[in-house]
Amino acid sequence: MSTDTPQALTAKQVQVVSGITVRLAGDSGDGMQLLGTQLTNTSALAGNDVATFPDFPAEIRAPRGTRAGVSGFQVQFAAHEVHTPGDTLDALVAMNPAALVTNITDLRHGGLLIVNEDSFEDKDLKLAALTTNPLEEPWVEKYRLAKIPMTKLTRTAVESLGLSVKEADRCRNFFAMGLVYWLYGRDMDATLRFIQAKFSKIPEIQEANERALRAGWAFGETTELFGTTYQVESATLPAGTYRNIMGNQALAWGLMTAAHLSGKELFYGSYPITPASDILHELCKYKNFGVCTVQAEDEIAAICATIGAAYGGAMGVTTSSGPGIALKAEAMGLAVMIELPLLVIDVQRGGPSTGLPTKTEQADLLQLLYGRNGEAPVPVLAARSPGDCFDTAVEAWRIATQFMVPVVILSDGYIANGSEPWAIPDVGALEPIKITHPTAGTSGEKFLPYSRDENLARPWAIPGTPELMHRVGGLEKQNGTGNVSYDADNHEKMVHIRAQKVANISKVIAPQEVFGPAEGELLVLSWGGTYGACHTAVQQAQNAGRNVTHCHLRHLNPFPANLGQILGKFESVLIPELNLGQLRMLIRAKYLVDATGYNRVQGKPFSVTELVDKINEMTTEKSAEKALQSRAG
Amino acid sequence: MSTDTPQALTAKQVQVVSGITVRLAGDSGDGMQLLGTQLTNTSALAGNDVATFPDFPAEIRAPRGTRAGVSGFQVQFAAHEVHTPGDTLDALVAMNPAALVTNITDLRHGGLLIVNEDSFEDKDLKLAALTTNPLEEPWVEKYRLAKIPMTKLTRTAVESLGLSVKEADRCRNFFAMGLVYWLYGRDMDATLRFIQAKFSKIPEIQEANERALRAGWAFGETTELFGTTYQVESATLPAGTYRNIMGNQALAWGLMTAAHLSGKELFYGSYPITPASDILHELCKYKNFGVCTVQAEDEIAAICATIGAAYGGAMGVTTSSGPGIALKAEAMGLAVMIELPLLVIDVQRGGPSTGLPTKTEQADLLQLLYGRNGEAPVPVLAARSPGDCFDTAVEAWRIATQFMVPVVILSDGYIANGSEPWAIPDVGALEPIKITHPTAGTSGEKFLPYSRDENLARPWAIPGTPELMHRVGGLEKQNGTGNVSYDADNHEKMVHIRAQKVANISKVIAPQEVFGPAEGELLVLSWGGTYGACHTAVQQAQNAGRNVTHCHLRHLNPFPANLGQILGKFESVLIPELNLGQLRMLIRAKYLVDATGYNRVQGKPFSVTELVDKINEMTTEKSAEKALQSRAG
Amino acid sequence: MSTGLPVLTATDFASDQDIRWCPGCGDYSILAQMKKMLPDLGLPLEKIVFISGIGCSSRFPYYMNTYGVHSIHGRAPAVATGLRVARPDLKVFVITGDGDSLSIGGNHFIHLLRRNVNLTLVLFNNRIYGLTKGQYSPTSLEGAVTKSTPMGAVDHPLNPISVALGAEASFIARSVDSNIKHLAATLYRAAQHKGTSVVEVYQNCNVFNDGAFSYAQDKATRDETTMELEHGKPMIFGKNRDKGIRLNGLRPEVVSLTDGKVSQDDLLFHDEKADSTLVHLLAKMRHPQFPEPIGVFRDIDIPIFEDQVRGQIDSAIAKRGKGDLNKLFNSGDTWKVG
Amino acid sequence: MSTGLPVLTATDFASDQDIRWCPGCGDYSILAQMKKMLPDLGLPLEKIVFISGIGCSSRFPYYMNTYGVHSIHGRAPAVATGLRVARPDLKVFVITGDGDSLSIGGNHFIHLLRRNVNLTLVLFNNRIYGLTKGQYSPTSLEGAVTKSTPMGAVDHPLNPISVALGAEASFIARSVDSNIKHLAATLYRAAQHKGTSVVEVYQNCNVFNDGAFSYAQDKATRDETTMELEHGKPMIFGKNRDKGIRLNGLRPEVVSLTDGKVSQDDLLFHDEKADSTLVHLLAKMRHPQFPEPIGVFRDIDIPIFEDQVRGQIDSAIAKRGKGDLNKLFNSGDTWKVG
Ligand SMILES: Cc1ncc(C[n+]2csc(CCOP(=O)(O)OP(=O)(O)O)c2C)c(N)n1
Ligand SMILES: Cc1ncc(C[n+]2csc(CCOP(=O)(O)OP(=O)(O)O)c2C)c(N)n1
Ligand code: SF4
Ligand code: SF4
Ligand SMILES: [Mg+2]
Ligand SMILES: [Mg+2]
Repeated sequence: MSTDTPQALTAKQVQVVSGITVRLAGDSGDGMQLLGTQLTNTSALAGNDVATFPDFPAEIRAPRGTRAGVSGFQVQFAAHEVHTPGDTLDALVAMNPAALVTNITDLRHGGLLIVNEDSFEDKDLKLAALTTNPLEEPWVEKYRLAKIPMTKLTRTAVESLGLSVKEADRCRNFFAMGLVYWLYGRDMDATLRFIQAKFSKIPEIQEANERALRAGWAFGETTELFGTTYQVESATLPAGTYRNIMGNQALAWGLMTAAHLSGKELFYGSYPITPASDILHELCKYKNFGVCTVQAEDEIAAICATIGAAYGGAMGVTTSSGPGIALKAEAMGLAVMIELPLLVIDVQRGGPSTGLPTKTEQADLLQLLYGRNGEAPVPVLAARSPGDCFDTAVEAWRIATQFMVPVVILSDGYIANGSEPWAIPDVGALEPIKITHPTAGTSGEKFLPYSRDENLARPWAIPGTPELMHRVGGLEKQNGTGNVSYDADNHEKMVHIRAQKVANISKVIAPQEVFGPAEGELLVLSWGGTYGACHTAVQQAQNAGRNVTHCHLRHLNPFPANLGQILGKFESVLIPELNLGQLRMLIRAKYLVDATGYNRVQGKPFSVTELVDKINEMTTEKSAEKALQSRAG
Repeated sequence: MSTDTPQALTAKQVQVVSGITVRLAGDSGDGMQLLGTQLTNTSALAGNDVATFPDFPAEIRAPRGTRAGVSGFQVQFAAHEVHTPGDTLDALVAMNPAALVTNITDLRHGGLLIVNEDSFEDKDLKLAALTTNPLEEPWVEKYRLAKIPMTKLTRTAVESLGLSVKEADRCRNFFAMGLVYWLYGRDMDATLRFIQAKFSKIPEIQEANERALRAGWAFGETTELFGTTYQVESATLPAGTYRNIMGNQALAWGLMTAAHLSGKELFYGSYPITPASDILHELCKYKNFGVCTVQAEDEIAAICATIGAAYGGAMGVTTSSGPGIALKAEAMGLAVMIELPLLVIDVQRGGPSTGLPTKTEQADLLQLLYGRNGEAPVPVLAARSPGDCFDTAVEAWRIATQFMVPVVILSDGYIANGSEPWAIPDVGALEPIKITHPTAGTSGEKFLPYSRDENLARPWAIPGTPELMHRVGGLEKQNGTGNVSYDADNHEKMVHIRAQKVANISKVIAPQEVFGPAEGELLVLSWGGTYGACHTAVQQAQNAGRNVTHCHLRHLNPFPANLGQILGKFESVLIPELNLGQLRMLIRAKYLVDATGYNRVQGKPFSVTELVDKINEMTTEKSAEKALQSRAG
Repeated sequence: MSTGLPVLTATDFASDQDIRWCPGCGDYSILAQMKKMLPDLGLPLEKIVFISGIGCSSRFPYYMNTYGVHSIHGRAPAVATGLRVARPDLKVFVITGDGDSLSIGGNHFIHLLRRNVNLTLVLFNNRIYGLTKGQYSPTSLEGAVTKSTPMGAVDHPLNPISVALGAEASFIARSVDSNIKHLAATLYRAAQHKGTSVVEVYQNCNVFNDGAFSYAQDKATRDETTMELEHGKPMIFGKNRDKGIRLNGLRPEVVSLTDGKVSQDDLLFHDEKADSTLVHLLAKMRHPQFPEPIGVFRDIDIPIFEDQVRGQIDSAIAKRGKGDLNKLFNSGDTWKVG
Repeated sequence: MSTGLPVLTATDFASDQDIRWCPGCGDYSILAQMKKMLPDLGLPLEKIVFISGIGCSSRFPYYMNTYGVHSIHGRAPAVATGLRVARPDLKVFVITGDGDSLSIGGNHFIHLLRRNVNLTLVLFNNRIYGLTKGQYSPTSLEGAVTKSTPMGAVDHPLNPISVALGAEASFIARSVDSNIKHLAATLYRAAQHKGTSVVEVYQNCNVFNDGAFSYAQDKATRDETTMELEHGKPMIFGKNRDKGIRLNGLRPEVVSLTDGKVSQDDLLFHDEKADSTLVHLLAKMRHPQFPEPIGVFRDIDIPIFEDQVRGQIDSAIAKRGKGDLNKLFNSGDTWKVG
C-alpha cells in the first residue's frame, strides 16, 4: 500500500491496491490456521497470487491467552507475482492482548490494527503478562486501530440458536473472517461451502458459523469504523488451471506421481516428526492409489523397511526431519553400498538436537552430504517453494532409478507449511520414468548384479526373477559379481565408481539458469526455501537499477555442470542462507570463489528488505545503467 | 638392505644393516599375530626403533589354508628412527602356499623367502586355489628361497613329550620364530619368558614351545642354508624409559591418565565394534583404577549413558568405528546443545557401510565434523601414531572441560593395531587438568546454568549440589537461564556462541609446527595415521635435496591459528589422504588455497615410495640448493 | 522416614516454568501426585533427578524444581543408566510416554529392566503420540483411527506390563491418572523399591485420544472395571466387593461372591513376590472380559546393576590395591635409552 | 506339498561362496539343516529371500543360492518387514544372532513380532558376540567371563522366548544345533507357520564360548536336560521317558513316572494353542532345575501385518475406485487463468 500516515476513518471509499499483507493472530485454540487457509484459498480463487506463512507454537495447546500460546497466519495476496508472505503487515487482526504484543512490531506504521476489545480485560492482560492495557498505550497512535466487541457481536448473532456460551464464542473467528472479507472485497462462497462441509453433522454449529461470518461482513458494511475498503485485482499468472497447494502436500502428490510415471508401487516408511509428519498424514489417505504407508517403530526401521521394499522392486521413500535423519545415517550408507534407488526426504527445522521443532532452517545440508561413515556420496536436491516440491520429488525419483542410487530431497518447515497457487499439471502429459528389471536368460552367462551400464548404474534385479538370485550387503562388493571383496584395488575402484556415478548426474540435469544479466557486478546464489525472498529482493534491486543476478540451485550434489562458468562471470558472489554458510563452504571449496555469506539463524525466513539492503551494500549506484545495458544486450 | 641381487647361500657372515623389514604370514590359526608381537618386543628391547603393521582377515577363523584365511604381521626394526612398517620386505616367512602367493609381491627382488615346505603338498595347493606348486615357478628365482621342513623338524624337536600331532604342530610357529631370531641376532629371553608365563598351566606345552623355539635357532646355526646373518644396531632414541605400545592401548591409558589428572572417575560407555573393541577390552581390565566400563545395548545407548554420566560429573567417554559413530549422531547433537564435556572416539575403518572392518581408512572426518542436524560444531583431534594416541586423549579432555563441549578424537585401524616404542611419561610431571564445579551461595542471585566464562563455557553444576537445581535438554536454550526458548534472536545468538566457543579453542592450542623450511616450493599437509609415511617421505625427499616441508595436523577443528600463514608461504600444497579429499575440501574452503590431493582408498596405509614419487613430481630438481639455503637461513 | 532436613512440601518441587500441557490433559494430575508424594521420600531437592525422552509427557522435568534432563526421543533409560552408575547417591526418575518407551525406545526400556538399574520409570500411557499431534502408538488398540491410520491401526498393541515382564522387571505396577490417591500411593511404593520400578499410568490425552481409559477413570465404572491388587489378599473387586478372581487350571475366571458358591478362600491371592507366572496371568486380564488389575503386580529383590558394577571396582581395588599409573606404564618389557 | 516345479535338493540351495565360519562352529549344522529342509517347502529358489543383520551367523545369506540381504547390525527385521509388505509373494527368512536380535536389534525384534509379519526368524543363540571376538551378549549368563567382562557379567540375561512372548509372538520354538533331526523338523514347522515364527537355536561358538549348551547337545545328557514338546501329549522326558512335568498351582514340578505315584494323565499336557500362560511357564523352565523344553512352544493364528496393510489398500480401491491423479489434483477449490 502507498500511504504511510494514519488517515481518518470517515466516508467509505474503495482503494485499489497492488497487494495486501494480513496477519491473523490469536490463541492456538482460536483456529487462526483455519482462517488463514480460508483467506488464502479465497484470494487464490479471486485470481490473486498468494504466499503464506503459518507460525504456531511447539506446544499442542499452549496455555490460553499466554504469549507462548499465540498462533499466527500471514498471507500476502497481490495482483502481481508474489514469492513471499511479505515483510511488513498492512493489517493485523489480534484476537487477544498476547497476540497483539507479540505481533505488533511487524505492522507497518499507518497499518490497520483490528482487535477484539472484549478480550482485553484484566484477566486477559494478566495472561499476556501485561500490567497495562496496550490499547491505551501511546504507541497505538502509530496505527489505525479498530476496537471491535467481537465476542458480544458474535453472541448476539448466534443468540437464537441456543448454543452454550463456549460454543458461541468458538464462532468468533468467523466473525473476524467476515470482517476481513468485507474489508478486502473477498467472496464468501468458498468459505461458506467449507463451513457447510465441515459442520454438516452438527447443523446448529454450521448455522452459527455462517451467521458469524455474515455478521462480520455486515458489521464492516454498516459501521462507521472503516473509511476505506481495498480491492486487489487478479494477477496475470500463466494460463492454466490452478489450485492452492502446501509444500508437504505437493511433496506427497509428487511422490505419488513419480510412482505412477514409473509404474511402481509407492512404499512409504516413516516415523512421525514435526514438520514432516503431514507427508505421512497426506499419503496414508490415498490407499486407493496403491500407496503403502508403514509407520515404523523408529526412523532406523523406517529407512530399513524402505530399503527392503526397494530390494523387492518398489519405489521406496522415507521422510523425517533433522534429528530423525541423523538416525538414518547408517542405513543410508547401506543403501549407497547396495546401490538401490530410494528417496530420503528431510523437512528441515531449527537445530541442533531437538532445537526449534516448528521453526524453519537450512542447516542440514552438510549432514545430508557428509553424515555417513566412509565415502558415501548421494545426490541432493532441494525444493524452492511449496509447488516446487512436486517437481523436485518427480525429478529425484527419475535420478534415483536412472543411476541406482539413494537420492536426498531437502525441504524445510517454511515451504512445508506454506502454500501458493499451483498450476495443475496434466499427469498424462508428464514424461514417463522408464525402469527395466533384468530377467533370466537375457544373457547366456552368469548374472552379474554389480555390472555397469553407461551411467555406471547396476541392474535392478528383483526377487522372484528366476536365475538372477544374488545377495547384497554392507561389506565391500566386488565390482561385477557383487561378491564380498576385501581386495585393495577393488575397494578403491568401487569408491571411485560410487563417486563417479553421482558426479555423472550433472550430465543429465538441466543447465543452471540465472535471473538477470549473465555477467556483472553481483551474483546472488541461493538454494531451497529461500528462493522467494532472494528472487523478490534481486528483482527489486534490479528494478532500482542495481547490477545483480539471481541464481537459485535445486541441485546441491552434483552441482549443475555450468555453475563454475556462471560464478566466474561476476565480480562478487553473495550466498544468503538460513545457516552459518554451508553452501558457501561447498562453493568456496569447489570453485575457489571468495563468496560472501549472508546468514541468519533465527528460525524464520529472510525478509526481502534485509536482502535488498545487503545487495545494495554490495553493488554500486552507478551500476544502474550498466545493468540496463546488459539487459538490453 | 643394500644389495639387490640374489647372493649364494654359502659360508656364514654377519652383515650389519641399518634396518630390516620382515613379514610373517600364515593361517589365522597359526598365531602369526603372536609371533609378530614377540619379534616387535624383542627388537624394541634390543634398542631398535620399530613400527608394525598387523593385517588379518575379517573372519574369526577363515577356512584353514585358504587365501582368505591368511594373517600377516609386518615389522620394521632399525638402527634409525622409523615411522612406518616399511614398503617392501627384506624377508618373508610363509607358512603355507596361500600365505606365499598373497604376500610374495611385497618381497623385494633378492629378498629372503622362508617357507615351510611340509605345507606345500597337493591338498595345501588346492586350498590355496593353486594348480601348480609356486616353489617350482620360475619367478621364485628372483628371491633367495629357503625351503624348510618346519613341521617335521618341530615334531622331532618335541617328540619325547608325547604330544598329539595336532599339539606338536601348533609349536611350528615358534620354530619359525627361533629361526628368524637367529637370522637377525635377536635375544630369545623375552619370548622364553612369555612362553613360560602364557603356558605355565600346561607344562608340556610350555616345554614344547621352548624346544621348538630353540630348535629353530639351532637349525639356523647348523644348516648350510643361510650364508649370512644380519645385525641391526640399536637406534639412538631420546633418553628415557621405553616400552612398546599399541594405539588402542595408548588411547586407553591416555584416557585413564586424563581422568587422573582431572581428579575424575572415568566412565566409559561403549558397544563392541572392530577395530575399536580393544579399547573396551583394555579399559575393563583396570577396575582397580576406578575405571567404570559399561557395555551398552547399542551405540546410541552407549553415548547416552555417557551423557548421563557427564551430567553427573564424571569423565564420560564413548568409542566406536564408522557405522557406530553414525548411530551416535543424534546424541552428539544433544551433547552439543546441553554443553557438557564428553569424548567421542572414532577408530576409523574402511567404509562406507560395513565396508572393510579390519582395514584402515581416513574417510570419517567429514562425518564427525558435519554428521548432525543443525549447526552443531565440535572440536576434532586426530592421533598420528600409536604412542600419540596417549597425548591426544589427554589434550582432548583438557579442551572438553575447559570449553564445556563434546570433543571428537579420530584414530584409525592402522595406528590402533600398530605399535611403536613409547617413552614412558612420569604421570606426576604431567600438567593437571583443573575443573571447578560451582557450589551453592557462591553468588547471592539465582544460579544461571547457561552463563558464560571468558571461554564462553557454561558452569558444570552437578546434581547433588544444593540450590543449583537446573534442567538441561535438546530444545534451544535461553542464554543465561537455560530455559527453553523459541526466541528468534536468542536462537541466533546461541548458534553463534556454540560456534565461537569451538573457534576459541584455536587460542589455547599450540601453534602449528612444520618439519623443514618455513617457506618454499611444496608443503605436504597431512593428518592422523598417515603421519609416519608422510614424514618419512618428506624426509627422504629433503635428503634428496627437494624443497619440501611437512605439516602434520592434530587439530582438524578448529585449525591452529597460524595454519593460514603457513599455507601462504608455499608455492604449492599437497594433501595426501586415505579418502577422496576430505581435509583438502576444508582447506580449500577456508583458505582458498588450490591444494592438490593425493588420495588412496585401498584399506591400507600409504607406501613411502608412492609419496616420494608424488613429491618429486611436484618439486623441481634444481630446487635442491634452494632447499639448503632456506635450511641454512 | 525422617531426616534432619527441613520438611518439604509439594510446592517446593514446582519449578518457575509455566506448564505447557493442554487444559484437561491427564499429565497435570500425574505431575500433581508426583509433587505430593516426593516429600515423603525425605530427600533434599538436589538429590533428585528427572530424566525424560521426547513427548508431551517428557516435558515433565521442566516443571520440577530438581535436577533434570530432557533428553532425546526414546533414550532416557540409557541416559539414566549412565547417571546412576556414575552417581548412585542420586534418586533418579525416568519419565516417558508410550511412544517414547515402547516405540523408538523399546530396546533401551527392556535393557534398563534386565539390568535392574535402581530408578523409577513412569510410563505415561495415553495410547497415542501426543506431541506430534495424534498418530497411533504401540499401545493403540487394533483398529484405532488416528492421523496415520485413517482406516484403523493393524498391528497388535504391546502390553507394557507384558513387555516389562518379558524383560524380567523386578517391580511392575499400574495406576490411573484420575485415581489420585491410588496414583500417589503407587508412585511412593515404586520410589521405595530397590531396582528398576516401572509404573504404567493410564493417562488421558483429551485432545487426540480422549476417553481411551474412561472405563478405568470414571468413578461410576472404575470399581467394576479395575481391581486393586493387595499383597497377600484375595483378588476381589466390584463396588460392593462382590466379585472375585478364581484360578481354573492356568486360567483366571471372574466369580460372584454373593451366590454363596464361592468363598474368599477359593479366590486367587495376590503375591507380589510370586513367580512371574502370576504376573503374566494378571497382565493378560484386560477390559472388558476382566477387571484390569491396578497397583503393584510384582515387587522382588534382585541384584542391582550399578551396585555390582561398583562392587567389582571395589573388590578389584581390595584385591589389587588402588591402581598406580606409573607402575602400570612401567610394567612388562621396558628398556632404558641414554 | 507338491508343485509342478523341478524337485530341488539341498545342494541346489548352496551358493558358490566358500563358507567362512570357524571349523567346528555350530552355524554349519544350522546351515546344513536349513538346506535339507528347504526343498520340502516346494518353493523355487527365486521365491526365497534370506535377510540378516551383522554377526557370524548373519553371514548365512551369502551361503544360500537364493536372494538375500546382509543388512546392518540389528535391523534385519525392519528390512524384512519392508520387503514382505512390498512383496507378499516371497518366502522370507531372517537370520540373526543373540546380539544382533536382542542387543542392538531388540526393538525391531519385538515390533516384528507384534506386527506378526509373515516370515521365519532363526535366532542363533551362542550367548556371545562371535564376530567381534568374544564380548558378552544379552543372553550370556550372569557371571560370564568374557573379553568385556573379566570379572563376570552382571546384568540379568534375557530369555529370547520370554521376550518373544512379551511381544505376543504367534509362533515360538527352540531347537539345538547338534540335534539335527529335531532342528530340521522345527525349521520346517516354523516355515509352515503363517505369521512371524521365531526359532531359538542353541548354537555352539567353539572359539569364544565353547560348550555353553553342552548339556543340551551331548547325546549322553540331552534326554535328561531337554524335553521335546509334542502338541496334545503329556510332558515326559528322560532317556527312559521316566520323568514328567506336573502342575502344582502355577508352578511346574518334575515328577517320577516310575514310583507309581504319578500317572501320565496327572502330567501337564502340551497345547501349542493354549493361553500364553502355559508358554510363559515353559519358558521359565531352565537347566539344571528343569529339562529345557525344545520344539514348538506356541503356534497360533492371528492376523498378519502385510495382509491387513494390503487389505486396506484393496478395500479402499473397492470403495473409492482406483485413484486417478488428475481427478485428485483437480478436486476441491480450483480456478482457471487465461
Ligand atoms: C528422533 C526423533 N524422532 C521423532 C521425534 C518426534 N516425536 C516427538 S515426541 C514423539 C512421540 C510422542 O508420543 P509419546 O511418547 O507417547 O508421548 P506423548 O506425547 O504421547 O506424551 C515423536 C514421534 C523426535 N522428537 N525425535
Ligand atoms: C552398528 C554396528 N555396531 C557394532 C558392530 C560390530 N558387531 C558386528 S557383529 C556384532 C555382534 C555379534 O554378535 P551376535 O549378534 O550374537 O552374532 P554372532 O557373531 O555371535 O553370530 C557386533 C557388536 C557393527 N558391525 N555395526
Ligand atoms: S496433546 Fe494430549 S498428551 Fe499432549 S498435552 Fe495435549 S492432551 Fe496432553
Ligand atoms: S567365532 Fe564362534 S560363532 Fe563365529 S564362526 Fe567362529 S565359532 Fe562360529
Ligand atoms: Mg503417548
Ligand atoms: Mg552370538
